[in-house]
Amino acid sequence: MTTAQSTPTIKISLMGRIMAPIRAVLDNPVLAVPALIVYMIAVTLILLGLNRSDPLFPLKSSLAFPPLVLSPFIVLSAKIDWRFKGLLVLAALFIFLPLIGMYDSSYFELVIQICIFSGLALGLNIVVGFAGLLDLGYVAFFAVGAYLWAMFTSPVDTYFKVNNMLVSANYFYLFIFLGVAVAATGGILLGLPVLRLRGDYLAIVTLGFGEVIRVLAVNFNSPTNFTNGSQGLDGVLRPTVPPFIPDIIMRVDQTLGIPISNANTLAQQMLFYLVAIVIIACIIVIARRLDDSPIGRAWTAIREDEVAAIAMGVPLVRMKLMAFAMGASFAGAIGVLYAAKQSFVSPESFSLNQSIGILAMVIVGGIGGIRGALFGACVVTLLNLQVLKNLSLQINNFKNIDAVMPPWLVAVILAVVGGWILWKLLKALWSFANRWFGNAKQAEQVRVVVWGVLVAAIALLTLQGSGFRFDDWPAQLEPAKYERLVFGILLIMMMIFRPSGLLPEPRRKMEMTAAKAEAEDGAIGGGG
Amino acid sequence: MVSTRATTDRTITEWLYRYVLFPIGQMLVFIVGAGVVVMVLAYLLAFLFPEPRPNIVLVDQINRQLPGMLIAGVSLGFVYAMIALGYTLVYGVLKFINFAHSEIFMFGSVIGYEVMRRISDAGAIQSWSPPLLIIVVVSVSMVCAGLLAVLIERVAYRPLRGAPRLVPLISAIGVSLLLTDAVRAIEAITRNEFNLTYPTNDLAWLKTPLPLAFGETTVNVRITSIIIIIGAVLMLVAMNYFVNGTKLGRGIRAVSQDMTTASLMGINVNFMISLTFFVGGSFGGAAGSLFGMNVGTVTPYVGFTPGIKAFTAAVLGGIGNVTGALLGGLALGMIESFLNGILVYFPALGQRYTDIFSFSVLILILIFRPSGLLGERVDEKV
Amino acid sequence: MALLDVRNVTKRFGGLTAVSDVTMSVAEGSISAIIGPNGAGKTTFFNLLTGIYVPDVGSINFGGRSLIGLRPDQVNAAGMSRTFQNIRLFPGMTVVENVMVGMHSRLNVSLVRTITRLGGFNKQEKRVRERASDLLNFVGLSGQGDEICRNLPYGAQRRVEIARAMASDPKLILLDEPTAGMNPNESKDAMELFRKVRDERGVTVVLIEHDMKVVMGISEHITVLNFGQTIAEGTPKEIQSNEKVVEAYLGRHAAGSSRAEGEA
Amino acid sequence: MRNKRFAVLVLVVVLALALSATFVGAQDAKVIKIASQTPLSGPQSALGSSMSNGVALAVEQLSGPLTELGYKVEYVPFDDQATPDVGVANAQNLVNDPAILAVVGHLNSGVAIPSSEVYNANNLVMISPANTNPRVTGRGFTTVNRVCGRDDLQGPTGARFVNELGAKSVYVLHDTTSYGQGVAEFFQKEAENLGITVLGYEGTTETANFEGVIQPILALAPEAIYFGGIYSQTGIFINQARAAGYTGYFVGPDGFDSSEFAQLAGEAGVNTYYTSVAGPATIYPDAAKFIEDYKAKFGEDPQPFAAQSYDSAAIALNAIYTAAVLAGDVPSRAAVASVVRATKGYKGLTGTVTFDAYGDNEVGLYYVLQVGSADPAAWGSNTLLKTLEIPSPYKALLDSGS
Repeated sequence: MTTAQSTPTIKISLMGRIMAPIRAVLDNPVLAVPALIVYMIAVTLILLGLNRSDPLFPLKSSLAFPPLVLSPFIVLSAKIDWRFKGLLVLAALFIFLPLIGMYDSSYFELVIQICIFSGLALGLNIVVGFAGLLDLGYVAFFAVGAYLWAMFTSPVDTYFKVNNMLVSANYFYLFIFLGVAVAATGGILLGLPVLRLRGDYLAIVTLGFGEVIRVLAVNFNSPTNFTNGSQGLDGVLRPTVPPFIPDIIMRVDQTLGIPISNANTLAQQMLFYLVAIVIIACIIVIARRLDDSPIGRAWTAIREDEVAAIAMGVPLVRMKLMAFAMGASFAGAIGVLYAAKQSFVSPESFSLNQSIGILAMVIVGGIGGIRGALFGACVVTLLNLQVLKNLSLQINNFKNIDAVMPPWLVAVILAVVGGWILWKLLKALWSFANRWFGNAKQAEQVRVVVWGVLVAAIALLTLQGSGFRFDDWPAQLEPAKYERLVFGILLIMMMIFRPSGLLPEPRRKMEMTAAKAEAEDGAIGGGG
Repeated sequence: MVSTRATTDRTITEWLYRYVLFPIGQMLVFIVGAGVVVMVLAYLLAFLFPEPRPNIVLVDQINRQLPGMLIAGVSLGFVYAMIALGYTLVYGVLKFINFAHSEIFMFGSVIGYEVMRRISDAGAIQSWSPPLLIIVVVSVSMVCAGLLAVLIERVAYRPLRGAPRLVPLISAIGVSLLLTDAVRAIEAITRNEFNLTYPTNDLAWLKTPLPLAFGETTVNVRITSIIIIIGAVLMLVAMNYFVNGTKLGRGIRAVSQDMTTASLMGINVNFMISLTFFVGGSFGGAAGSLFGMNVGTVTPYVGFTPGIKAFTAAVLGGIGNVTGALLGGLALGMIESFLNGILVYFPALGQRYTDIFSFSVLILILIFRPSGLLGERVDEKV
Repeated sequence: MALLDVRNVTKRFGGLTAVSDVTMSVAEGSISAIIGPNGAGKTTFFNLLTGIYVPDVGSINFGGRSLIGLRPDQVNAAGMSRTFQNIRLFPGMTVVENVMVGMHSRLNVSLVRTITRLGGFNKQEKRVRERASDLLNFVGLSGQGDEICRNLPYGAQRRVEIARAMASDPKLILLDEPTAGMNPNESKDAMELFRKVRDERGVTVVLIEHDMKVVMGISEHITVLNFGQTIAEGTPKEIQSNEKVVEAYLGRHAAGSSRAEGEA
Repeated sequence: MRNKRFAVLVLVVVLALALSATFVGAQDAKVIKIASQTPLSGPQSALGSSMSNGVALAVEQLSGPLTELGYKVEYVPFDDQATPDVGVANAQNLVNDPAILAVVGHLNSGVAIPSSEVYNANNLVMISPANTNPRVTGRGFTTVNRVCGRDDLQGPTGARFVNELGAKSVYVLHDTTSYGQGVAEFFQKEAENLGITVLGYEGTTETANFEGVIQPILALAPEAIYFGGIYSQTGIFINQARAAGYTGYFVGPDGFDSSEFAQLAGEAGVNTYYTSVAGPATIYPDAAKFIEDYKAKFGEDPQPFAAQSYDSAAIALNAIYTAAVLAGDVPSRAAVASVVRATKGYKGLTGTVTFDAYGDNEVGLYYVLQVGSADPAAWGSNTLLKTLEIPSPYKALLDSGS
C-alpha cells in the first residue's frame, strides 16, 4: 500500500517535467495555434525530407509519421477556440496527410487502413462501449458488407455473374447504403434470439456467429457458387474516380514539385481516402448524436444496471437491438469500402483475430469514447502496420549494411536492461532480507556491492568488447517473426499502465478510479 | 460437483461414495446419456433423410461407425472438459474470460513433448513402464502449466483487478499473443522447428490399436483415447475432491461466492486466486500433454481451436459451474463427433458445417436455458 | 375505484412459496405501506407488481388494466414506477441523467429523429432537461444535477432514486425501504417528501418500510405480510393493536433471520 | 514511476539504434533490393520463413554478377502474416522503395491476389514460388509470374494417378485454404470424369485431432484418400488414420513435399504418394546441394516451396542483371518485369522455367513420388514413379490453335 500511495506523486513530478512545457503551450490560447501549425508543417517537412535510400529510413519514418497522424488528437486536446480546432484538424486531414500520401503512397495506404479500422472501432464502440454488449464476432458484419459489393461486381463465375446480375462501378455509393441496410438487418436477425443473454454468454454466441459467417463464406461455393469459397472473389470493381481528383493531383504536382510515380493509383487512393473520411465523419456525427440522446442514456443505463434500467421503462431488447444494428450497419458500410479498396475479398480477412483486434482498439483507446476509439484505431493500426514493421525493417537494414553497434553502446544497453532487472531483483531481495533479518543496513551493503560489480562489468565490456554486429543476428530471431509477440507485450503494458485506455473519456476515468478504489478497499483484508 | 457439507463422522464408505463413486457415476450418466441421444439421432437421421427411405446402406454404415464415433466423442469431450475447467474456475473467481487459457493448454502440450523427448533422447523411453511414463509426463506438464498460469495472473491480471471487466480480457489476449510467439521462439532456437512430434512413433504399445468388438463390428480404438479417458476421469475425481472436500477448495469456493466477504473472513484472497489459477492451469496442462500424446504433434498454435471449443463447452455447461464444464465438454465432444460422422452423408452440407451446427446447438440451448445447461438461474437481487 | 387491485397472487421459487395468495388493493391518492419481518416476501411482491417476476397464480389490475404478462418497462409505461431496497442508481451517470433515463417511457425514442435531430428532437431534449431539474428541485437536490451519482451521500442517492421514479409521471410509485439507513432527522425529511409526492403531484404511494415511526406516521393503510401471506390489513391504529402482527414481529425478531428477503 | 522508467528504456534503445548507425561507413555501391513477402509469424510461418530463407540463400549465393557490375544486392523480408490487409500495406510500402526491383511471394493466394494489384500498378515484378490458384496469373498482369504449378493441373494429375493405381473409390479432403481446396476441387472433378466414385468431399480446419474426420472414412472404406493440404496437417492425419485402421492409398499434392512429413507421419507415411512440381533430388543434383547449403546456413531442413523461392529469386536476379547490363545503370522496374516474363529455359533447382504470356511455366513438369521411408533424412531418396509434362493452359491453347 505504501508504494501505491507514493507512486502517483513521483509520477506526476517526473511526467510533469516532460509534459509541462508542452501542456503549457497547448493551454495557451495565443501560442497554441501557431505552435500547432509550426508543428504540423515541421513534421510534414521532415517526412518529405526522408529518403528511402537512407539506411535509417524505417526508423525515421516510424518516428515521424505517427506524430502527423496523431496531430488531430493533439489539436483537439489544445485549449483553443473550436473554430481554430476545426480548421487545424481539417488542415491535417486534407492538406498535410494527403500531401505526404502523394509523396509516398504507402502512407496513403496506411491512412486508408487507419480509416477503415477507425470506422470499425467506432461501430464496435457503440455496441461494446455504449451499450456494454461484448461482441466478439463484430467482423461478421464487416464481411457481410464486403461480400455484398464483391458478389455483385466480381468477374468470377459466381451465381450473380452467371445470372447477369453484376452491377457497374457507379453503384458503389448506393451499395454503401445497401451495406448499411443489409448489415443492420443481419444485426437484428442475430440479435433477436441472443440479446436476452447476459454478458459473457453473449460474447460466446457472437464469437460463434463470427465464425459461422466465415465458414459460410468458405463453403457457399457449392452447390451454388455465391462466395467462390476460400478462393475468394477477385477483380472487385472500384468506384470511378471523378475528374477533379486527378486535377488536384496534377496541380499539386506542378506547384509543389512532388514527384508522383503513379497518378492513377494515387487518384484511386485519394478517392478511397475521401470516401472513408466522409463515412467516418458520418459515423462520428451519428455516434455523438446517439450518445447525447435518450437512446444513448438508455444504453448507458443498460450498461450500468440492466434491472434498474428496465424497471425505469427502458425496453431492454429494443435498445440492445438498436445498438447491435447501429454497430453492424457501420461495419457494413466500411465493408463495402474495404472490398472496393482491396478489389479482392476472401474469408481470410474475417477471422476471429480481426474481431479481437478491433476490440483491442476500442479498449486500448479508451472504451466508450468516440475520440478514444479513433485514437485506439490509429495507435493499434500504426503499431501493427508501421511501427513494428519498420522496426524489423530497420534491423534488417542494419544487417544489410553491416552495421556494428559500438561496444560502449552495447555496454550501456546491457547496463540499462540488466540494471533494471537487477534493480527489481534487489528490491525484492531487499524487502525480503529486511523482513527476515530486520537489518536494513546489511541489505543496503549487498546492493552497493552488486551495483559495483555491474559498473565494473560495464567498464570491462566497454574496454574489451567488439560491439554487436547486426549481421550476427540469428535467423531464428528474425524480428519480423516476432511482431506479434511485441504487440502482445505492448497490449499487456498498456492495460497495466493505462487500464482506462490511452484517451479515456473524463467520466469513465472517474468511474475507473472509483471502482479501483473500491476493489482495493475490498482486497485489503486479503492481505494484498 | 456434489453438494458438500463437512460431516464430522465421515466413514470410508461415505467418503468413497461422495468423492469417488458419485462423480464417476455422474460422468457415466452423462456419457451414457449423451451416447444414447447421439445414437437415436443418428438412426433417426439415417431413416429420415437421404433417399431411399429407410436407407439400409446408410444404417449399416452408421452401425459400423457408431462405436468409434462414441469413443471419439468421449475422448474429445474429456479434453474439452479439462480445458473448460480452467475457464470455469477462473470465471467463477474473477468473473472474466481468461483468453490466455488456451495458451496454457498449448504450453502444457509443449512441456509434455519436452519431457517425453528428453526421456526418449536419453534412450530410456522403451524401458519405462507405460503408466509411469504417462504419469511423469502428465504431472510435469501439470506443474509447469499451473505455475505458468499463476505467473500470468501475477503479472498480467492482478494489477488490473477492479478495472472494468474488458480490460483484463485485452491483457489476456496480449498474454496469448506473447505466449505463442515466445514458445515458438524458444522452440525455434533450441530445436530449429516448432512442429513438435511426440516420440510416440517409437512406442509400439502406444501405437497399437485396441480391437474392440461390438456385436459384428470390430472397432480399432486408439490406446491414447483410452488413456485420455482414464486420465481425465482420475483427475476429475481428484479435482472434485479438492474443490469440495478440502479446506483449500472451500476457500476457493468462498472467494468465488464473494471476494470481499471471504477476505473479511480471514481468507487470503490473493493466495486463493493464485491457487485457482494453479489448479485450472494444471488441468489445462494435463489436457495438453494427454492431447499431445493422442495427436502426436503439437505446435505453439495448437491451443487456439481446442481453447475456443472448451470455452464454448464451459458456456454450454454454465460458466462458473464445475460440473457444468464437465457436462458441457462431453456434450460438445459428442455433438462434434456425431456431426462429423453424420454430415458426411449429406453431400450439400458435409463436415465443413460441423462448427456451424455445433454453434446452432449452443445458441438453441442458450435460448432455452440462458445460463447454460447447469448454470444456476441468476435471479438478481432486486 | 381502486387504482391497484391485486387478487390471489402467488409466487413460488422451487419449493419455497415467497408470496402466497395475497390480495390487496390500493386506493387512488392514498399512501399505504406494506410491512412484515425480513423474508416475508415484501420485495418479491413489488417485483411481481413491476413485472420482474411473473406470478404463478392471480391477477394484478392497475387502473383497470391487467399487468400480467407485461415486461417491467411496459409496467413502467403503464404508470407504475419504483425504487429499490438497495439503491440501484446508474452510478456512473450524473444525477440529472439518471432522472432523464427515468423519463424514457414518456419520450418519443426514434432512431431517425435522434440521428437527424429533426421532428422536435431538440425541443424534447430541452423539455426533458427542464423537467429533470424541476424534479431535482422537488426532491431537494437543486444544483446538484451534474454530480456523478456514485459521489453523492447516501441520503441524496435515495432522493435521486425517488426523482428518477417520478420522472415517468407515474400514477403509482412503489418505494422499497426508502428510509433504510437514515438517521431520524433524515427519515423525517423523507416522510415529508413522500407526503409532498402525494399532495403536490397527486401520485399514489406504496411503501415497504421497517421504520415503524415512518410507517405509522405517514401511511393511511397498512398491509402486513408474513411468510408470504397477508396476516393483517387496516389503518395504522388497527394494525398496532393486532395481536397477530405483534406476535409475528416479536416472535420472528427474536429468531432473527438476518439476510435479505425478496430474492429467496 | 514505472511508466517513466519504461519510457526511458524505450528512449535509450531507440537512441542506441539511431547512434549505432553513425558508426556505419558511407555506402558507395548502388543498392538493389529484392523483397519477399511471406508469413513469418503465425501458424503458417514454418513454410513462410523457409521460403524467406530460400530467397536469402539465393541472394547470398547468386548476386555475384551484379556485385561485379558495381551494385550491392540487399534482401528485404516482409511478414505478410497470411493476412490480405497486411500484405497490401507491405506491398504499398515496398513499391515506394525505388531500390526494390523484384518481389518473391506469397504463400497464400488470398494475400497474393490483392497485393499483386499494387505491384502491377507500380510495374514491380512478382515471382511466386507457391501460389497455385489459377486466378493469380489469370488476370493478365504483366508483372505476375510463378514458378510453381497450378491447381487445375496438379489436382487432375493426382486423380489420373489414383486411377492408375486402380482405386475405384476415393475420399477427398482439403484444408479449406485456397491452396488445398483448389487442388482438391480439381482433383475431384477429374476423378469423377475418370469414373472413380467420390465417396466424400470434406474440408477440415482441424490440425491436431482428426478422430472425428477419420471415423466416417473408416465406415465408408474408400480405396484411396486424397488430401489437399500441407504436410503439417496431412502428416498428422495419416498417422492417426493408419492407427485407427485405415489401409488404403494416401495421395496428395506438393504440400506433402517435406521431410517433416516423414517425421510427422512416421511409419504410417511410408508408401504415401504425392504429386509435385519440384523435381526430386535424384534427378536434380542441384537440389541436393541446395538442401545441404540450406541446412548449413539455417540449421534445418527446407520446407516445401523453399526451393521454388530460391528459383524465383534466382530468376529475379538474372533478370535484374540482364536489364542492368542493357540499361547500363540501375534498370527500371518495367524493364526487369519484361525480362522476367521473357525468361526462357532457366534451369533451376526444381525444373526448367519458361514463362508463357500469362506468367505460368510453359511446360510444367509434374512428378508423382512415393514416400520411401519414415526417416526424415531419407526424404531426398523418395521414389519417383512418374513424370508428366503438362503445358500451361495458355500454351495448350496456342498449341491447339496452331
